[in-house]
Amino acid sequence: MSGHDHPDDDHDQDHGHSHYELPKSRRARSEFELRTLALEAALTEKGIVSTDSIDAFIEIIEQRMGPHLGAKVVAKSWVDPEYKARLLADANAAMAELGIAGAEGDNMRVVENTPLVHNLVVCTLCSCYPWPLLGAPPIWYKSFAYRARAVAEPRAVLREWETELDPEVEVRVWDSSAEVRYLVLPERPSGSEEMSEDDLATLVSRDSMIGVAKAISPTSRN
Amino acid sequence: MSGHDHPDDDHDQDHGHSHYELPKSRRARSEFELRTLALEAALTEKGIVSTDSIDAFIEIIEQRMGPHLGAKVVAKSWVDPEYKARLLADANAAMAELGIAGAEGDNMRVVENTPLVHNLVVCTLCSCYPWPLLGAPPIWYKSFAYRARAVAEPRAVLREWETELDPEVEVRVWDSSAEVRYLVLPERPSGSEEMSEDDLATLVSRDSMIGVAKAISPTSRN
Amino acid sequence: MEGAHDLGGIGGFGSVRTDDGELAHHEPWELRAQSLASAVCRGARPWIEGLDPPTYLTTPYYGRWLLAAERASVANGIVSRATLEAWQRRIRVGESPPVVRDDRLRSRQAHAMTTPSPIASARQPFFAVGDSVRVKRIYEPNRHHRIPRYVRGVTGSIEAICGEDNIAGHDSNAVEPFYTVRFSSGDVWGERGDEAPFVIHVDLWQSYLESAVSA
Amino acid sequence: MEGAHDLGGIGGFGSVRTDDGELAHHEPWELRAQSLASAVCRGARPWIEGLDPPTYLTTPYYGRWLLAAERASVANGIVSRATLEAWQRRIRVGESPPVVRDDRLRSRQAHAMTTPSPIASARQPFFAVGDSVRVKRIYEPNRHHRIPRYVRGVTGSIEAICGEDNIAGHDSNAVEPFYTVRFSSGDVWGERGDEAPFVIHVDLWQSYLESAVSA
Repeated sequence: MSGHDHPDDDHDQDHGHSHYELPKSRRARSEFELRTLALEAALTEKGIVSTDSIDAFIEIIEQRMGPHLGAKVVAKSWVDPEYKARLLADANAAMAELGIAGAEGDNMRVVENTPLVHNLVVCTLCSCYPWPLLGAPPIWYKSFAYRARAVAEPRAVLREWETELDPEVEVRVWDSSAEVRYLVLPERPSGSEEMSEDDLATLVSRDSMIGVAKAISPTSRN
Repeated sequence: MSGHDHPDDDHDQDHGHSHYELPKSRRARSEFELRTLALEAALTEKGIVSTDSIDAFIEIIEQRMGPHLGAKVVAKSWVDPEYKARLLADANAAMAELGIAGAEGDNMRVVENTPLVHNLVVCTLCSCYPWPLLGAPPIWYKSFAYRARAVAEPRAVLREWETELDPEVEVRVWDSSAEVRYLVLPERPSGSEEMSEDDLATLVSRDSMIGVAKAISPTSRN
Repeated sequence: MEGAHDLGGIGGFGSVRTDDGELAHHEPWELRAQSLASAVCRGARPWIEGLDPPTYLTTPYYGRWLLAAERASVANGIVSRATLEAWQRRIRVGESPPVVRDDRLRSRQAHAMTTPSPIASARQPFFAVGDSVRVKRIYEPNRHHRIPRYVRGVTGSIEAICGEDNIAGHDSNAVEPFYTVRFSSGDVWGERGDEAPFVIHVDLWQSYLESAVSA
Repeated sequence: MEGAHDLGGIGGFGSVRTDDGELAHHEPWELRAQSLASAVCRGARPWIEGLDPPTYLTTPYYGRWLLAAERASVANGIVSRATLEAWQRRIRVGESPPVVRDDRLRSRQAHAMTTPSPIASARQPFFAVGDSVRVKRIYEPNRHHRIPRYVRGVTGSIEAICGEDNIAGHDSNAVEPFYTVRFSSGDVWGERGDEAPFVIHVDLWQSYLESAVSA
């Protein structure tokens, strides 16, 4: 994102060019896009938002937040048992140790997978999701199908990811219906014993922190 | 309906004219209409239906069945206490006395309004309705709003018909979820004491036999 | 099915009464579509309930009958999708369905519409009038049944033994008693400030119910 | 609201996984719409849940954010419907929104996005961990709340005391403890042949719950 570092008037209109570049040659603006731009224009005029306040929202959720931060937390907890204990006891304090904080992650809880427990996170009523650790949710997480089925047939949903669980494993679904956001701490995969914390982080997929998948096996990757 | 009384071959095609006359000058065929006609054509070709079997369905539900028959049953029960007792005990037998029978009315139950009880009929899962006594259901009976609200806020629904009930009246809602169909026997209105059975039938509105309204008051009509 | 058809207690649909108060339908194709559905399947309910929720909620009433009739016709092998589409193209360019008179079909239709076929009395009902019963909780996203969500887990009492018939949702030859069950609105919707308590009756097959201790 | 947003256990939506597995969104307007919603109301949930069911189920995810943002903007008196429509006409003929830089707004947005604002600990929670609680049944077609239908009337146990916060659905200044409640799948969905028993946790405000005797 550009234009954030040079000084401006407080609310500086510049009609000469559009910050919001449309790939006009590729496609027409959809009805939703038209209406979004119209609302942006009206709210900008009123001084409620500015082009760069919207850009900041998008930059933060897309660039700063994201599964690389969730993976960092998970990898650290795999190599540091005391950090893991702090993460499970007070997720926000443990995130703060790594400088991770933000909207939709103010009240985090991390739930741990074990050989006998598998956790799965959903929001049936909307699509609540731990932005600071995972960024914006994937399209399937926001789908009606996931919201409908995750609380009713979790093992069938997991099978779509080829995630098969032993019969004795207890599936625990977390429906983020109020103000807490959930992250799954996946099991450290076998074969990863010699890996560094940074390398371990590459095994921690976004899907494994939602709970539809396990962490990536280093042997399957080779 | 024409063409039913002269002898035909068993399945006699006649492409020369269309029995299904479209008011072409008034409007275009809608997408649903086009697809209905296409399915009718395909099923007619296969000998599953015929133009006149469909016409018979429509003629019977629109012409033979209808609220005039429900009103006849209600009016008779108002003037004949023994008939009313039979109607409430075995509705189908009492209907048969008047020659009334048919699909979607095979298993009728009549429920009686009294000064302390008001009944309301709905089908939340589809739009089940006592065809032989009331014909095809009105559009509002099939609406999502009625199906959603009748079982949850019946008095609020009744107020849309300006049907106000005293607080001590018990509202009884009947959700026709299986194979029984319900008809409300409305209260005989005051001021109707001198009226003949035929005249009484004119007070029995369709809506009063569903339960959203009371029978028409003869004094309000004068 | 756990579909959008299960509407009891859903909000957001606005008022019930409309300007076309007395009308049963608007256009001549509507009852034709319903008639076609009745000709191609023993019961249209599963076919209509099986529509996906967005389709269900954006398709008008007789449009849902049409979709059910189309699907049942193809699924039951009565017409092929190709035949149907070929006829759609022909109708689209102005053709009309063939006009066919068939005394046998017409008589059969008239007979089905006007001849009572009452259900049998329940021979061995498990529950008696007055028994306290609780509606089972279920999850059946793909199988037809007739248990509205708003009474699941709710305790009521047997108000009447209706008879016995094919149970909705199971093998269609399995016959089972069904009952009218009486519920108190407070047990269904909780305490309310906006509506005085009332009574709701729902007709439910025997295997949807379990014995409950009287409250 | 008792709307289409309450999706737990609804069938007919097909499979979850799609080809665009990794994507968060498709088009650049989508996160802009979400950002606008966050600027015009304290919480977008009631505005999204208040969409009528057919609209909810036929509008894509970020389209619902846009509709919520439009409605909240107008309802909260931030922009008039006329202003909005005038801008829609201008955008429709090719104009773009004014490009405005505003350090104060940008900083405030960045601060809101990156600064933790944790909820308070529950000072006097009525329930303790392990308590048996039953979710109340309700009918609130017009008021925001967060009680999924699939747990209404179901008994579970307090798994955690989350803290206290404004309760969804009541005066927004009313603060109340909320809890993680643990349910057994059998108590929610009944006996199942297709899925082994599992555990469901739902976070619920205190006034949505009542004490239950342990089963």
